[in-house]
Amino acid sequence: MGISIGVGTIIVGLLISAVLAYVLTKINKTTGAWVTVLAPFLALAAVFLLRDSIGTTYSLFFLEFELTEYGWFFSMIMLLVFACVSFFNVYWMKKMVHPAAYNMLYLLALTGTLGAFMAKDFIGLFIFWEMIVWSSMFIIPFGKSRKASVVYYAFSALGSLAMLYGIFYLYNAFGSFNIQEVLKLAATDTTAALVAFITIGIAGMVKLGVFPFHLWLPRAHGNAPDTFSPILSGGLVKAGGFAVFLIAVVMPSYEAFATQLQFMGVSITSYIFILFGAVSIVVGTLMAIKQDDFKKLIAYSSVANAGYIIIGLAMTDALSVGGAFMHIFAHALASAAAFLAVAAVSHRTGTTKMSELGGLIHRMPLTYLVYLIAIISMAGIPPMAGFISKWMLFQSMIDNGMVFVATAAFFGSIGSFLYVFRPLSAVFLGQLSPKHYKVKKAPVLMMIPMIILSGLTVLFGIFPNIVLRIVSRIQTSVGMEGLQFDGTKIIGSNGSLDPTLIVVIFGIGFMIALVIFLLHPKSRKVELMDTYTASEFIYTPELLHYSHSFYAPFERLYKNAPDTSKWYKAILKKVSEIGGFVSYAFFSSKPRIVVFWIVIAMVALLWGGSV
Amino acid sequence: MSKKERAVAKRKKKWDGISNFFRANSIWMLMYCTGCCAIELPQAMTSKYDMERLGMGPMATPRQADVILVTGYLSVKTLRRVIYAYEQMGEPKYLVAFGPCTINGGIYYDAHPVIKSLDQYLPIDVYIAGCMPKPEAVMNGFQDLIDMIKRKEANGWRKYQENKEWYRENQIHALGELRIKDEFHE
Amino acid sequence: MITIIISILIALGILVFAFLWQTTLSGITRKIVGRYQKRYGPRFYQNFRDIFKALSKRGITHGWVYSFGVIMAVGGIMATVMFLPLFGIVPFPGVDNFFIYVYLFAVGMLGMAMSAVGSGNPLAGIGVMRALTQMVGYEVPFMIVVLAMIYGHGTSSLSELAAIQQTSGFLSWNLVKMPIGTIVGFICLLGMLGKKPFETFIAPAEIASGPMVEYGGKQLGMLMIMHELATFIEISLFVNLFLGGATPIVFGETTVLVGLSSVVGFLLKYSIVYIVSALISNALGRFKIDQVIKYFYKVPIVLAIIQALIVVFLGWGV
Amino acid sequence: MNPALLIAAPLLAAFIAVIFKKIDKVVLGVVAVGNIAYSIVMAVLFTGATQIAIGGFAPPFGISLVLDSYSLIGILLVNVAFGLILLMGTKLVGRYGIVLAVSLAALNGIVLTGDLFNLFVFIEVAAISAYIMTTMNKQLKHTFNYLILGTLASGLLLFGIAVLYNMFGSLNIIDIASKLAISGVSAGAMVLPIVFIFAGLSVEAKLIPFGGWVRGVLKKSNSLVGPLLVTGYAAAILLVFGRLTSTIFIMSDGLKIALTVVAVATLVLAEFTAFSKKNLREVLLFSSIAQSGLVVALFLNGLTVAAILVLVNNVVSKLVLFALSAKIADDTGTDKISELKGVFTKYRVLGVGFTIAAMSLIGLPMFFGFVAKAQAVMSLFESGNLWLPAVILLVSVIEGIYIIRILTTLWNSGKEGQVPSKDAQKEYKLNGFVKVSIVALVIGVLIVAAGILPITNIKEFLSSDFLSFITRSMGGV
Repeated sequence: MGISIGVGTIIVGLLISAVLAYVLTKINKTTGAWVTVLAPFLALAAVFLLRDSIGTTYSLFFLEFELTEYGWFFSMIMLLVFACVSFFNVYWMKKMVHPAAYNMLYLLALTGTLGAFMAKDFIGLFIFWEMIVWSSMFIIPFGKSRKASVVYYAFSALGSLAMLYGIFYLYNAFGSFNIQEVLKLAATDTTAALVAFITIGIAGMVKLGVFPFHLWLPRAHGNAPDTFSPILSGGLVKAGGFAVFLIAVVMPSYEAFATQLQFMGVSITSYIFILFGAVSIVVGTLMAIKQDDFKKLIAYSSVANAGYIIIGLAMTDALSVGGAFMHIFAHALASAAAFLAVAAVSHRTGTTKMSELGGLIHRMPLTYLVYLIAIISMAGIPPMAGFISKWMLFQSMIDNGMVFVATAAFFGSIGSFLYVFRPLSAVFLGQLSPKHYKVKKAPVLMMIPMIILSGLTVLFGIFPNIVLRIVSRIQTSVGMEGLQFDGTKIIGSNGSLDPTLIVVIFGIGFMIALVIFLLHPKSRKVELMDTYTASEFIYTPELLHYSHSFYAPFERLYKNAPDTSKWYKAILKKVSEIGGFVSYAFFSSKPRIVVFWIVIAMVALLWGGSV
Repeated sequence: MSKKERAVAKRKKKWDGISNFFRANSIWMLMYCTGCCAIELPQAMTSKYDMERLGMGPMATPRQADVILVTGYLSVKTLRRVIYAYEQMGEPKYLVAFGPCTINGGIYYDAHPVIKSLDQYLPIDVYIAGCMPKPEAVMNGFQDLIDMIKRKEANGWRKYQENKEWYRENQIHALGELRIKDEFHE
Repeated sequence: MITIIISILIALGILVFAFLWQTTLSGITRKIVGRYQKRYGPRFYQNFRDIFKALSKRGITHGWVYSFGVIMAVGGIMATVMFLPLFGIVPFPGVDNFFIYVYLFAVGMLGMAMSAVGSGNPLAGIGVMRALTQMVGYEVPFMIVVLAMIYGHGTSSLSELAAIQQTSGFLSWNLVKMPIGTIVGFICLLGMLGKKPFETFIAPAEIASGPMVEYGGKQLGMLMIMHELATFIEISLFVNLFLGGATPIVFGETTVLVGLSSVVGFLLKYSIVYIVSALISNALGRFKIDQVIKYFYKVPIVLAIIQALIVVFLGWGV
Repeated sequence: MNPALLIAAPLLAAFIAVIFKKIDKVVLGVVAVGNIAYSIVMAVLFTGATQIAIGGFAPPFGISLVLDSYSLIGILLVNVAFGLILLMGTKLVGRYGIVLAVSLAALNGIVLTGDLFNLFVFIEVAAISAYIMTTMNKQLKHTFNYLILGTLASGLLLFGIAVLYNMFGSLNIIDIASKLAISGVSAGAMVLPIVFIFAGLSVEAKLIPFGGWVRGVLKKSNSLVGPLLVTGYAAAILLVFGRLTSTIFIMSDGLKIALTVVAVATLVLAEFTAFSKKNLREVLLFSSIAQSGLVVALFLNGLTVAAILVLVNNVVSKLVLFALSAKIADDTGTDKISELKGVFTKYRVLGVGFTIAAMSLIGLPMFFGFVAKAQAVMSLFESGNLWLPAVILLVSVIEGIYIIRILTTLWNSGKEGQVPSKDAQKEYKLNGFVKVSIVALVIGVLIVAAGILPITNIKEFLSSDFLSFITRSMGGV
C-alpha cells in the first residue's frame, strides 16, 4: 500500500472517528457504537504494523510524536483493551442518556492515551494526559455517581498539575520539552531529578491509584458505566505506569540518585515510592476483601496491583522492571476481562451487588470461565500471565532483601486469593436465586472480547516470552540490562522459571486426575437445593447462599482501621470552613465590617511596605 | 442378556467383589442420634471398644457416610429427617437400627407420634438388640454388617431402590407429607 | 525431548511414591494416635481402604463445576508433587522454584474451593472462607522466612537449598542456622496441614467438615488423594527447607549405602515431623478463625520478620 | 484613529437617549456595535504606541489617552464583552440604557486614559453607573453597601493620587514614571501613595478584604449586570493595575511582598470560598475574585504577558459562565447547583458552551485557559519564583473540583447511586435561550481555537512580535 501509516495518521484518524461516532450515534445508536468497535481495531492493526518503524518521529500540526519501544508496548495494551471492551458499547447504547457523547468521549480517551504514549515532548504528553482525564471525567457520571467523577477529577488534577509543575521546572532548568532529552539531562542534576521524580511520580501514582491517591479508583471504577470500568481499570490506569516508567527508568533514577543514601539496593527516594506501593498493596487488599460491590472489589484490587507495578518500576533492576511490565500487561488483560464479566452479569441481572447474586454459573457458564481465568491471573496463579509477573517481582524483592516490602507483597498476593474468590463464590457459584432463573447467557458479541482477553491471558501465561522479549527490547532501548531467556525458560536472579513446562506438567496432572475421575462410577446429578442441611427442609435458595459479609471474621479484625477518605474529607471540610469564614467575615453586607478590614489591611500594608 | 452384557455384568461383579472388600473395612457412620441408644456409641468408639480398628469412624454429613445409625425411637417429625438424610447418602449405603423401638416402638409402642416399625419406611440391614444394646452388642452388630457386606448381603439400598413406590407409599401414609414446607417458620 | 520424557517419568515415579508413602504414613499415624489415646487403632493401610472405598461409591454431582473443580484440584496438586525433588533426585533441575510450589499448590486449592462452593452448600462456603483466611495467616510468615533463606543462600531452588544444608552435617541445617525461622516454619506447617489448633476450616462438629460437606463417592476419594499429596508437599517442603532434606544417616565410602541411608534419613525426618504434628493436633483444641489470624499476625509473623532482618542485616545464618 | 471616539460615542449616545427615550436601546446597540467595530479597526490599523492629547494641551499638561497594544487589548476586551453581554441580555436593558452607555464610556476611559486624575474620574463614573445598574437586582441594601465602599475607595484613590501629585507635580502616568526614573525617589516615599491607590483600586477589583460589597451585589444579579461587573469592570480595573504596577509602582521589597501576599491570599481564600458555595453565581463570583487575585499577583511580579492572558481567559470564560448561570437562574428561579441536575440534557448547545468556558477557566489543555495558566507558571519559573506556581497549581485543583462538580451535576440528572435515565429527567424551561446558546457556542469555539493554535510552541508564542511589543511599550513609550 502506498499510504504510509504514521502515528499522526492514527491519532487524526481516531479524532475523526470520534466525531464520526458522535454524528452517527445521533443518527443511529448502534451504528455509532460500531464505530467505537472498528476504530480501535483499525488502530490496533495500524500500531501493530508500526512495529518495524520504531524510533521514527511524526509531527501533526504543532505536536511532535515519536514511536518508542515502550510507547509501542503501552499503546498495544491500551488498544487491545479498548478494542475488546468496545463490543460492549453496542449493548449499552440503549441504557445511556448521552450515547453520542459517550461514544465520542470513549474514542477521545483512546486518542488521549495513544497521544500520551507517543508524545515526543512533555507538552504533548500533558495535553493528551489531560485529554484522558477530561474525556473519562465526563463518561464516569453517566454511571451511578456524579460525586465519583468529582473525586476522580480532584485526584487526577492533583496528579497532572504536579506533573505540569515538574514539566515547567524541567523546562526552566534545561530549556527543552523533549522528553528523552530532558530526562537524560535531569539524570545528571540531582535536584532537578528529584523534582521530576516526585512531581511526575505523583502524577503516575495518582493515575495508578497508589496509596494515598487510591480513593478515586473504587469510586470511579465502581460507579462508571459498566462498559467503561474495564477501560479505566485495564487501560487508563496503566498510563500511570507509563509516567512512573519515564522517571524511574528512562530518566534513569538509579543514576540520578546514585549519590543519595542507598537503602536495600535502591536510593532512599525510590524506596519511599516503593513503600507507598507496599502500603497500597496492603490497603488495596484489605479494602477489596471488605467490598460487597463486585466492581468496587476489582477496583480495590487494581489498587493493590498498582502497588506491585510501582514497586517493580521503582526497583529499577532488569527483573523488577520486566516484572512490572509483565504485570501491567497481565493485569490490564485480567482486570479488563473481570470487569467485562461483571458487565455481562450486570447486563443480564441489572446489579453488581454480590449479596444479590449467586449461582450464575448455571446460567452464564462462559462468563464464569472468563472470570475464573481473569482471577487466576490476578491472584498470580500459574498458568496465567499474572503468575509470571509476580514471580519476577518476588525475585527482585528477595534479591534486594526488602523484608517489609516483601511482607506486604506476600500479604497482597495471598490476600488476593481471598478477594478474587469472593465474587467467584458469591456471584457465580452457590445457590441460584429464583429471581435469576430466567437469566440468559451473555450475548455472543459480548463473549468475543471476553474470550479474546482470556485466551491471551492463558497464551501469555504459557508463552510469556513473547511479551518478555519485547520487554527485554524496551529495557535495552532505555539503556538497561535486558531480561535473560533460555528457550522457554526465564532466567531469574536466584532461580529460573519455565512456564511452558509448568503447563505441561499441570496438563499431565490434570489428565491423570481426569482418568481417575472417568474410571469410577458416574455420579448422580442432583439439584442444587438438594444439599446437606442437617436434614432440615429449606426451600429458599437465598438462605442457603453464603455471600453476605463473606469474610466477616477477618473484616472484624481491621474494622477500626483508619479510613483514608476521612483525611481527604477533613481537608476539604477545612477548606470549606475557611471558605465559609471568609465569606462571612470579609464579604459581610454591613459596610462597617468591610471598612474595618480595609483599615486593618491598609495599616498592615503600610507597615509591611515600610519594613 | 447378550453375551457382551453378560461379560460386563460379570466384570462388574468382580469389581464389586474388590470394592466390597474396601467397603467392608471402611465404614463411615452418620449417627442419627434420636433415642437413648446413642449413649452407647461413645463407649463403642473410644478406647474400651475402639470402633476404628474395624475401619469405622464418624462422619459429618450423609454425603460422606456409608451407614446411617438410627439409635432408637423415631417420631413422625424425625422420620422425615431420617428419610431425607438416607436419600442424600451415596450408594451403596446401609442402615443399622438400634433397639426394639425401631422394630415395634419398644416402650413407646402406644405413643401416637412414634413410628412403630422402621422397616416399613426404610430398608434395615442390621438390627441391634437390647434396650439399650450393650457396647458389645453394638460392636457385634457392626461386625455382622461387615460380614454381610463381604457376603454381598447388605443390599438394603438396592431393595429400597427397587421397591421405592412401596416405601414411598408407606412413608406418605404415615407422614401425610414427606417433605413439609415448615413446621415452625419459613 | 528424551530428557524431558525421562524427567516426566521420574516425576511420575515421585508422584506414585508420594501417594503410597504418605497414605501409609497417615495410616501409621492413625495407629500411633490410637495408641496415644489408649486404643488399638486401625490397620496401617486403613487410608488406602478409605480412599478406594470412596472411589468405588456412587456419589452425587451438583453440576459440572463440582466435578471439574475436583479434577483441577487433584491435577494441580499432582503437578506440584511432580516438581518436588525427592532424595536429591530433581525431576526438573533448575526450575524447582520455591514459588512454584506455593502458587501451583494454589491451583489445587482454588479448584477444590471452587468445587466445594459449587455444591451450593453454605457450610462449604464458610469452610472455604476459613481456609482462605487461615491461608493469609500462615502463608505470609512462611514466605518471609523463606525470603530470608533465599536471600541468604542466593537461590530459590528447593533442591539447591537442601543441598546447601548437606555440606557440613547437622550444623548446616537451617534448623540450626535459622532456629527462629524453623519455629515459624513449623507453626505455619501446622496451619498448612490444617492440624489443630488450626483446624478451623474442617471443624466437623461446627461446620460439618466445611468444604468437604457435600462430597461423597469418587469426588471425595479424589479429594482424599489430593489431601495425602498436599500433605506430602507441605512436609517435604519443610524437611527440605529446614531439616536439610535427604541427609544420610550413615557416613562412609560406599555411595550406595550413603545414598540409601540418605533416603532413610529423609523419610525418618519426614515421619517425625508428620507424627509430631499429628500428636500436637490430638493434644490441642481448636482456635476460632479470628484467633488463628490474630495469633499468626502476633507471634509467627513477628518472629519471621525478626529472622529475616537477622539474615538480611546481620548476615547470620547464611 | 482617535481612541477618544470610543469614549465620546457612548457619551453622545447617552445624551441622545436622554432626549429620545424611546430609541435608547437602538442607540445603545448601535454604539456598542460601533465601538466593537472601531476598536477592531484600530487594532488592525495599529502602528505604534501613541499618546493622544485631548483638549489641545500637550501631555503632561493636558488630559491624554494612551493607545498602545496594552490598551488596545483592553478596549477590545471591554467592548467585545460589553457588546456580547448586551446581546445576551437585551431584554433586561429596560430603563437602564443611558446608564449602560455611560458605563461603556467610562470603561473605555479607564482603559485608555494616561492621566491619573482622569482615571479617577472615569472610575468614579463607572462606579456610579454600576451603583445604578445594581439596583436592577432589587437588592437595595447591597447596592447601598456597594455605594459606601465605592465612595470610600474613590476617597482612598483620590488621596493616593493627591500624594503623587504633591510629590511629582504631575498627573500624567508616563510623566510621573519618567520623573521617577530621573529623580530616583526612594521606595519608602512611594509606600503611602501606592498603598492608597492599591486599596482604592482593590475595592473595585474585589481583592480580599477590600471587595466586601461583591457578594451581596453579584449573588442575585441578572444576566446583564452580573457578567458586566465580573468581566468588563473587572478587566478594566485590573488593566489599570497592570499599567500602574509597570510604570509608577516603585515598590520596596517589603511592600511588594505585602501586596503579593494580599493578592495570593485573595487567590487562595476566594477559591476556598468558592469551593464552599453551593450556588452557581456565588461560586462564579468567588472564582472571579480569585482570578483577580492571580492577575494582580502576576502584575506585581512584573509578568504582564501572563497576567493579560489570565485576565483575557477569565473575562471570556466568566462572560459565558456568568451570563448562562444568571440566565438559568432568572428562568428557573434558582441557581442552586443541586436543584439544576441535568439542565444541560435538554439545552445541549448551552451546555457545550458552558462546559468549554468552564474547562478553559480551570485551564485544561486544548482550551485557551491552559495557554494562560502555562504562561503564568512558566514565566513565574523564569522569574525564579518556585512557590507561587505551586500555589497556583494547587489552588487550581480546588478550582477544578468545584467546576467539575457543577459540570457533572448540570449534565446528568438522576440521583446519586443511580444511573441517570431519561425518565428521571426534571423538566426545565428556559426562555429565549437560542441567542444565548449561540453566543456561548461561538465563544466556546474561539476558546478552543485559541487553545489549540498558540500551543504550537509556547516559547515562540511568547516571543512573538505581538506580545513582546506590549512588554516593550509598557515600560516607556
